[in-house]
Amino acid sequence: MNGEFSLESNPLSISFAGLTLANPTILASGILGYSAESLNRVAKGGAGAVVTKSVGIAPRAGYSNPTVVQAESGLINAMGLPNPGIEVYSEEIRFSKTVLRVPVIASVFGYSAEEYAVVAKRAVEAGADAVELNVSCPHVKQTGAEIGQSPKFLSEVVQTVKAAISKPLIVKLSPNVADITVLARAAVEAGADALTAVNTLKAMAIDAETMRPILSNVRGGLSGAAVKPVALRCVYDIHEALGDVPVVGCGGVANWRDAVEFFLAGASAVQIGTAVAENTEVFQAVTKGVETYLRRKHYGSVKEIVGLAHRK
Amino acid sequence: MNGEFSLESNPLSISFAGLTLANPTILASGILGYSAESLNRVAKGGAGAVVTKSVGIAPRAGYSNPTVVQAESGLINAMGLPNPGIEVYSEEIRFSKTVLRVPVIASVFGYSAEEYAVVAKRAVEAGADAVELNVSCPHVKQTGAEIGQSPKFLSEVVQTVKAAISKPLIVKLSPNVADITVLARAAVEAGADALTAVNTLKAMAIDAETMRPILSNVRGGLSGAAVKPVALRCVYDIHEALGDVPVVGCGGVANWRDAVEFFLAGASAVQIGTAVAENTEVFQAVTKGVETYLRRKHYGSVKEIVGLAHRK
Amino acid sequence: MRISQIVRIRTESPTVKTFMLTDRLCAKAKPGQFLMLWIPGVDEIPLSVLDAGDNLVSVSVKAVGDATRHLHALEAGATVGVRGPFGNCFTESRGRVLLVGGGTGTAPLLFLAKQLAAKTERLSFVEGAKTKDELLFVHELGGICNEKSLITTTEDGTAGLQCLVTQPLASLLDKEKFDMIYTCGPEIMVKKIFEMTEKRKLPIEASLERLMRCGIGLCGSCMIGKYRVCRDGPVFNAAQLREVQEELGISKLGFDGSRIPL
Amino acid sequence: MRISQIVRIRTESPTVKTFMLTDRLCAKAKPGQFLMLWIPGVDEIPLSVLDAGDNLVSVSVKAVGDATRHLHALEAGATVGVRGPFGNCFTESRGRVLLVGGGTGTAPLLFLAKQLAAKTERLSFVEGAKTKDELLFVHELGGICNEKSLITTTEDGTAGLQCLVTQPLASLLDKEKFDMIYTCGPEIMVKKIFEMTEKRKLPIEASLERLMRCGIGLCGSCMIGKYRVCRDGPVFNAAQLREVQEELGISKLGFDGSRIPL
Ligand SMILES: Cc1cc2nc3c(=O)[nH]c(=O)nc-3n(C[C@H](O)[C@H](O)[C@H](O)COP(=O)(O)OP(=O)(O)OC[C@H]3O[C@@H](n4cnc5c(N)ncnc54)[C@H](O)[C@@H]3O)c2cc1C
Ligand SMILES: Cc1cc2nc3c(=O)[nH]c(=O)nc-3n(C[C@H](O)[C@H](O)[C@H](O)COP(=O)(O)OP(=O)(O)OC[C@H]3O[C@@H](n4cnc5c(N)ncnc54)[C@H](O)[C@@H]3O)c2cc1C
Ligand SMILES: Cc1cc2nc3c(=O)[nH]c(=O)nc-3n(C[C@H](O)[C@H](O)[C@H](O)COP(=O)(O)O)c2cc1C
Ligand SMILES: Cc1cc2nc3c(=O)[nH]c(=O)nc-3n(C[C@H](O)[C@H](O)[C@H](O)COP(=O)(O)O)c2cc1C
Ligand code: FES
Ligand code: FES
Repeated sequence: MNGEFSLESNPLSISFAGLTLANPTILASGILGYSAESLNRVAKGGAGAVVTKSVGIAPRAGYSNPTVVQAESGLINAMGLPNPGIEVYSEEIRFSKTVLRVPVIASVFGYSAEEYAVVAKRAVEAGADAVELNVSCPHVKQTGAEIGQSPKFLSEVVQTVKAAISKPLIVKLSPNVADITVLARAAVEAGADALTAVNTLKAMAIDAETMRPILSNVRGGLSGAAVKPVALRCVYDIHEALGDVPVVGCGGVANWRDAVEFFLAGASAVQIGTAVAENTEVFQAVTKGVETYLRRKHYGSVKEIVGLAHRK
Repeated sequence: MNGEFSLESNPLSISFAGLTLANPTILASGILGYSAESLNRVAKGGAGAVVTKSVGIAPRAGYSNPTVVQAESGLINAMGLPNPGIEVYSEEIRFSKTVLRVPVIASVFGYSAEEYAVVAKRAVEAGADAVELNVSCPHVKQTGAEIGQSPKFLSEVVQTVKAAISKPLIVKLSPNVADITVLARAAVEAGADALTAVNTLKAMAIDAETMRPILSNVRGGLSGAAVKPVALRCVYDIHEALGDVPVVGCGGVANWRDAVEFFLAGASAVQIGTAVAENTEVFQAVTKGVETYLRRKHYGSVKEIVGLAHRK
Repeated sequence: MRISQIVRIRTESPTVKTFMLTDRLCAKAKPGQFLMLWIPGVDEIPLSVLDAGDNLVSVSVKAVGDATRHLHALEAGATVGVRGPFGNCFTESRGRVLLVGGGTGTAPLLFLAKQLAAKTERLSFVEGAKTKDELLFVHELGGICNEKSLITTTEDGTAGLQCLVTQPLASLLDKEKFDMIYTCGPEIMVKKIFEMTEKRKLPIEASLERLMRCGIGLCGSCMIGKYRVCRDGPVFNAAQLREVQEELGISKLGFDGSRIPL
Repeated sequence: MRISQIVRIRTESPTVKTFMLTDRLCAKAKPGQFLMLWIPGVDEIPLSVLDAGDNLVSVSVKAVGDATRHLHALEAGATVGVRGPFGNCFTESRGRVLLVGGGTGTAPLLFLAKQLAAKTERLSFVEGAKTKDELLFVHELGGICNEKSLITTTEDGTAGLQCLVTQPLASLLDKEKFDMIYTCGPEIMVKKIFEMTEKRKLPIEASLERLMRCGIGLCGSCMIGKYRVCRDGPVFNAAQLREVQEELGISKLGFDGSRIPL
């Protein structure tokens, strides 16, 4: 593993929100993220950091199958946040920290600010290097509206979590909003150190023969290449509105070119989810491609190209 | 052309909001919709109705090229609402009515409720059989927010237009909102006779080599197969929330199976845009496929399958 | 998700039925691969391919719970959904091979045996079940193996030897030399067989089962150690089985992602 | 949008330059097809293919406004974007053919002439320009046509006949029998030529220009009558030209979609 010094001089290394990554590719939440072994496999596949499966206060079995259905250039999933609860998952985080040589970001969800805070605190105590808030859950006290769709709820959750932990706090935004910059601003003003943009687009699939929705939960989240143009626009919007706030791009990254597009839009790093199905070493391939690109374009570091698409 | 009687007994004929169509496929707004000749060509390609290019109060040249860029399984466009203004376009509508044998729906946009109303009124005077409101424009008095993203603005626009015209009023909803049913309800309560769901998803494309956004307007709207899962979910959401309000599905329809999925989700008809590039006779092909499907499934009419995916 | 029709149903035992489905893609499946079968409105479950070809694919299903019982209640002509084929397949071995199947685990091995029959020097099959009624595909296997090379065991002695399937194995492995052992069945059985082959330094390929959701290597529901059973498996070789020994036959991930004892 | 490099630039006249670009797809373009060229940060414009092959494609561009002037200012090695090839192409005719080009409209006809040269019984070319300097590709055309079959005209008489390109045509059409007339150039010229071929009941294919945005038949910017020039054209035959006679050489859609006189 590279020491701090070589990380600094490594053209692919990036730092944001107090985290330093050897390269700007991160495993997205929910992908192979249950166990330390699987996180480690992805780290060995070249990820600069990993985000765990989203974990809540109590165990959840998730929805029954079908939980995943193919869409044109993408997938729709409705797993239903299956997770063993933070009690059990803390062990996995602790174990991860003994085997992984990259930062472990714990993805946390809840149905109230307090729940988020409890889970985040436990995750940090177990060794998580940072916390990412998955705010695509409905707010229990206000049925229907998702926390990530309301600046008020979001702000409350972020503030409460921020007060509970000392590690970097990343907020993963939903693209299912009228103006993502409003939510981004609310999160940052409430104390978020960085933003991940974006989670999945609300979608569904219907089968004409059986005349039914395919997913057992009816609705799910669209990911993969189909959402890239939307995710890219979200990152661009946030970078334009909020300037220096570090943004992690997420949605449809499958190769170095996609990653570069996100950097140019304003992302400091990218998360990769759906493309991991094809190749758990996609991180390596993306990093290599980005490195070649930087060399060809005569840039000394990936940091130098962040936001360049905004140049007039 | 079939008379009223045969339309009634035609399994493909549908009626909604006071319009009767020989088949449930409609040309989406902005596609080949400048001239009466092109609308007529599409009608001859089998469309049950046509929506014109969106027209405003004054001429607009639109954005400069690039205005269209390919995305994975879709297109991103930012035409910038080029249109000759209702003054000139009234002539085209008038002429359309002399040559077309299908209903002509005038798509109307504006930057204030009054503008919408003026244009809609002129379109109806010129002979439009119905008006579809394109509410994806920013509200001038409230820069930034699009009319279609605010229940309050939307309601105001719909009410004002409704008071100004006697023909059916269709509101075309934006998918770029947290909860489309809130906007759908606002539109219906303000007097909309039907809803079209949906317009394009806000998106963008960046070129890694030149490090710039590709569209001259930077941001554009994503259409085509990529958005179908989102559009389908929007139609499903609206049908679930508002029951009998007629909904026209729009987004990624390219074949009969797509159309059937929209009917099952709750659409009474579908609009087709992007797929027209491949084949201006896509309407015919879709209609034929839907007819075969209905026969195979022993349904007497397309009306019978509307919303069936909601059965428990 | 592709929509498929059930074209034929065959009852194999009081608890097992075989379903033949139309599906162009799964009709190209290889022995060891599985498919995800959607029973509309009920569930989607992983099932090993029993046979494939001519635009048709067959699966043998034991009724154990909600989904499998609903499936058993379907009749020919019913519509189901299919994804796949998924996963890797058994490798072809040409010398002397031994196949050991338990319960519905016999299904992929029958498919494999059919493929290997003409190509191997000798093919032996050991099949075990609780009772005679549950011994699957005995007739088909009899057509592939000669009498001596097909050994059946039942726990209640209603057919074949009265013992566990692992019992005749020990002497078989000591007496004869095998170039490859293939196995599929309850994981406790697989684990015991793996211990036997390890002791004798014999090559083995075992097909494992884990909870499947996505089936395409994304969700992590099916992990055993660092492996995704749906994508890196379901067939694992000796070296891989060694790597997952801490979990093999011991624990798996439950629906909520926590480790549960097997 | 594919990114392409300008590998060579050749000056054809004081106002026209030819750009050779790398592009695998447009390198397969046929005579009559066009591409959309993105000048990053400036505009994207339609340009007829002048030549194609070996992963390269060439276009000849007259500097007339913002985009074309920016393009003229680029140097070899510059990066541009390419979409296409779009549209239909000229049909191959094997008998006696006549090609009539005006201005940069000569570009696709040169491409066509090269393709037809070996295949036709006789190939005649009439090219017109304002002045000698603007007569494009005279050298290349000389290599394809023999002296007698290449006629050039200039309005100022600095080269060839002093007249409009349409003038020598009348007698040519009366004197000789042609199996096909191909034309491309200013629409007024095309219109006149069409009138001449109609009077004589001769077959014709004309390549037209309209405002292009999407290039793929979607936006309707390029309609002439019921036809999309980008998709149904840009090459139209006599029957189609007859259908659009009300607009041919008379009006087109402007940027705002209103009809403007040509
Ligand atoms: C790769 C693979 C191949 C298989 N091949 C066959 C086969 O050929 N024939 C056969 O009869 N069975 C096969 N199974 C097992 C089969 O998938 C389960 O019996 C079935 O899912 C039970 O569903 P249920 O609703 O009837 O039972 P439930 O009551 O829901 O569950 C009973 C048990 O089945 C298992 N199970 C349930 N859902 C799943 C799931 N989504 N993925 C994996 N296991 C699950 C669990 O162990 C559970 O405890 C295979 C499993 C895997 C992983
Ligand atoms: C099918 C086709 C093939 C063409 N082939 C060639 C060619 O081989 N060589 C060549 O020099 N020119 C060709 N043109 C014309 C060329 O596209 C215009 O000269 C160019 O777009 C002018 O852009 P500008 O910004 O320099 O000029 P501007 O000042 O923007 O416009 C000058 C004129 O160019 C035309 N124009 C501008 N933008 C467009 C557009 N997007 N689409 C169509 N016309 C436009 C309009 O008539 C306008 O009035 C072709 C046009 C078409 C439609
Ligand atoms: C199967 C699956 C499960 C997911 N689970 C989670 C999750 O638990 N928490 C979360 O924040 N995002 C989850 N996501 C969303 C991804 O982290 C990511 O935001 C999204 O898939 C877009 O990225 P991609 O296109 O690279 O997949 C999941 C996505 C998939 C496909
Ligand atoms: C080139 C283009 C231009 C469009 N112009 C308009 C428009 O003027 N008004 C409008 O309401 N929608 C416009 N749209 C959106 C379509 O009408 C439609 O809502 C969208 O493309 C989704 O449908 P599709 O996937 O079938 O194309 C346009 C779409 C495209 C691709
Ligand atoms: S079932 Fe999802 S990774 Fe294997
Ligand atoms: S340029 Fe858009 S239809 Fe021809």
